[in-house]
Amino acid sequence: MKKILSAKDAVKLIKDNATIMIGGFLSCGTPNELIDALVEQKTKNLTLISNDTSFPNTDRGKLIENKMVKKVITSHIGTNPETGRQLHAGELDVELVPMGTLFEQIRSKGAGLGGVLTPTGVNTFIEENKKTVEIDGKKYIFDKSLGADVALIYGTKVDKFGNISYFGTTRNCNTVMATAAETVIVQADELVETLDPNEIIVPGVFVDYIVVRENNK
Amino acid sequence: MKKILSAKDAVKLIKDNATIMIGGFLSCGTPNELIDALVEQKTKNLTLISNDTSFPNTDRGKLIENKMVKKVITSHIGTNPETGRQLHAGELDVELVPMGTLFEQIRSKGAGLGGVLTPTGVNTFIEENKKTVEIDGKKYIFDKSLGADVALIYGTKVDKFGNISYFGTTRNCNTVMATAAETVIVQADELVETLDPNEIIVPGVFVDYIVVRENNK
Amino acid sequence: MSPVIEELSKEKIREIIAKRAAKEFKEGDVVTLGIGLPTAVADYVPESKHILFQSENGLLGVGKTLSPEEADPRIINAGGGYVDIKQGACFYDAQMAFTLMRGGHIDATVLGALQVDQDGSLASWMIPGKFVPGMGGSMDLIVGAKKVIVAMEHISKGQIKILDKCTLPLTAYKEVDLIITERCVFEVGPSGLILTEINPMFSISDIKATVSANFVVSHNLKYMET
Amino acid sequence: MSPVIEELSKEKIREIIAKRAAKEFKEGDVVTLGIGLPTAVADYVPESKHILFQSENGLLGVGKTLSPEEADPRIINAGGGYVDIKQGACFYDAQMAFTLMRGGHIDATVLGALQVDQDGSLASWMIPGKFVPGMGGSMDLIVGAKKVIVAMEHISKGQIKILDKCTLPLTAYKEVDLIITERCVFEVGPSGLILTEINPMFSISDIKATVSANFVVSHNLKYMET
Repeated sequence: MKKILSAKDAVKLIKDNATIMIGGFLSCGTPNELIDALVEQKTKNLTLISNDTSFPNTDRGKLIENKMVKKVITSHIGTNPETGRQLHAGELDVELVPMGTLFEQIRSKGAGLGGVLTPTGVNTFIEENKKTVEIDGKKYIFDKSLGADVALIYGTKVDKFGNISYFGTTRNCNTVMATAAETVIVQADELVETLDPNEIIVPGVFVDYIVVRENNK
Repeated sequence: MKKILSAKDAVKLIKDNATIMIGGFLSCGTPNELIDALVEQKTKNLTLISNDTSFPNTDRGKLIENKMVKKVITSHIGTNPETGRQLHAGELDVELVPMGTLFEQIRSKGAGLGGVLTPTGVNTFIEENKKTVEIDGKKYIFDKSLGADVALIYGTKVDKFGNISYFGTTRNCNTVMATAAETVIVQADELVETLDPNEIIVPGVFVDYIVVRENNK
Repeated sequence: MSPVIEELSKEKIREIIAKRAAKEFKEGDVVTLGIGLPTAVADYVPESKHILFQSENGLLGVGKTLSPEEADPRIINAGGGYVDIKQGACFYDAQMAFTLMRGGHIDATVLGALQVDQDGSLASWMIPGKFVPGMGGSMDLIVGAKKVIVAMEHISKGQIKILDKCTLPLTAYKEVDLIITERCVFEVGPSGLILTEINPMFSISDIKATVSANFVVSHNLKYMET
Repeated sequence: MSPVIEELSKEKIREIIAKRAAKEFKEGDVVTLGIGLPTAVADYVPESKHILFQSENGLLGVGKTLSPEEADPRIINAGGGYVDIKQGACFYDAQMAFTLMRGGHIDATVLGALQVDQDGSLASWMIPGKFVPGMGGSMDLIVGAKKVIVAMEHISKGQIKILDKCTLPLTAYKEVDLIITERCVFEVGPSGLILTEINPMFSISDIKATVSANFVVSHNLKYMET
């Protein structure tokens, strides 16, 4: 049985200067109430790993808006002009990583591997300052594994053992992030007794705490 | 809509000297009727990639029994003494690979990556003749991607689009093998009109042909 | 190389390009469309042709766009738009999405570009110091897709976009197979560009004047449908 | 170093080892058991302690063994046996199984061995030219599990198994944390073996005579429960 916390108590696990991952693709499959609680907590100097920085002052975008993030490792910031503004003003360090590489780096951490060998970005700007290797005549870029102190993820249905199932396109990067952080907190749309073991997407073993969403809008 | 074939017609896609993958963990989640059809076809000099060689003269073990395999790349042969006998008699080339590495090599092929960096087997026999790299003070073995000409996989429920769902522990390595062969043939316990899109484990895009199991024992 | 006066409306340009790109798909193809103009390509695929559209946020079988009222916000496309799903659709996670994309399982992709060059390299994700949206999934998609189609306006604000060598940071190196604009179609061959189709409103000289790359004219040059 | 006469039945040996190994688990632990003797460890975990047993063929929450009549053949453990599943169980594929195992998400594993040495290396997967079953998932499991427990008979057919250096091909290098036999328990410390528990039927001299490795005796040496 996993411990069930309020969003407010759960985000106390995130300290200033922490590296955090937050699931979601734009606003879909995002643990929005955990983000709101984190914003209220005013945690500072975070390193944020996420697919994107969402929209201005919306879910993950609120962390940017409130200047809680010193560095973001992400694949796309185009939907949030404030991220771009802070980048160009020198207020925010933005590391742009191809989306597939970013997820693979996170998976590599979760799976105990030594890193990623990807053809993505070969002979482009992305290759600069990175090791490359040639395998069977083809060039690959080496990227390191990427983990975090805390991952905030979303789940559609979560059982008391922490097992998660998803509806629609909400699973996105929540599944890899579940494997790659010291502490994993899932925001559940719905807490259930048990799930069909054939339909579980994230085994509960990865989950440390469950927060049940309060507002069903 | 995917083409539906008989087992007999499906295995015609496997020629002498082909490299094939067959799903299943021991006898669980194994495309047994496809194997039977292949045995009847008497295809020769196969390279077999599979988790194990099952039991004597049982599913994948039948290919060993009938001396259709010149080389097997696998993680465990202990359940099939005939494989061991052929190995020691010099009749069969056996490449033993740690199970996690084997599946990761197959996944690497399916995901278009350059290979695997794994800590598994470091400072053991497995490391011999392999490249190793040190990353942040830890040693990793490099293993190449591994693909096949044809993969024979199992599915519990398969829809007409080739989407697959699984029951119990039948999914095992069927899922990675689906991504890493030129031609993928799935043996379905049951062919259905459609599946719930949230419960699909293998997207139909990987599947080329469907064979519906004839004997429901 | 004087700029050619644009005689086509933005709407018409979009239509010509999208209609032409839609012809590239074969029955049963799995296709990923980029954001913007390429998204319109789906509108020109006849119902009788079964194309599965893939979206990197975890959906194979993208259907039509829905209004917020009709939609379930738990189902979006890679642009964040609400969508319907087609029969045979499936949902999956980020790992599976990029196994599909980078692993060579996508038959064709249609993407926009800021620049494309005669080697088949393209630039689409940043203008240093000005515009840095990020590459999203485009780099993985282009490196993995079997056929890479750039679909873009021929000229942008008077700037030439088809070059001998891209000057902006690349999205991918030597990966483009086909360039479709409202004025012409280029195949990227092993030794450079081949003009295979032309919009009857333009002459070969017009094309020469608006492309900063060498190209050969196909012996089999055809008119584009406009 | 004369061989000590075995006074314990195979059954009793198995019981002592399994009972002792079962004590290593903490509430909520995720545990993977090897085939053979280690599988018996599950029988000695009290019902009140919630341990999730993991099986590399894709099951977390392995329950009790079932007869072919009771079983669904679509649910097996890594040894091919039919099993029941516990409440909260889940099924997954090979990728996920090894993400769990190699990725450091398994709290403890109990495995047999042919040899273990004072550095914490072990050999368990082959005797060259004689016995080559293969390593299966053991190498990944050992390299990834937070705690590695070797549970084995102290002596096998008169052969000493706890050595200064393994002579058989290794399964893993310096990964073992604890060695449990029917005669004693060794912790593998940074500078070698520490004898922490002893079966009251045996003396320290007996242990010395049946181990080809240096070890220190813990200041806090305890008797094993037999």
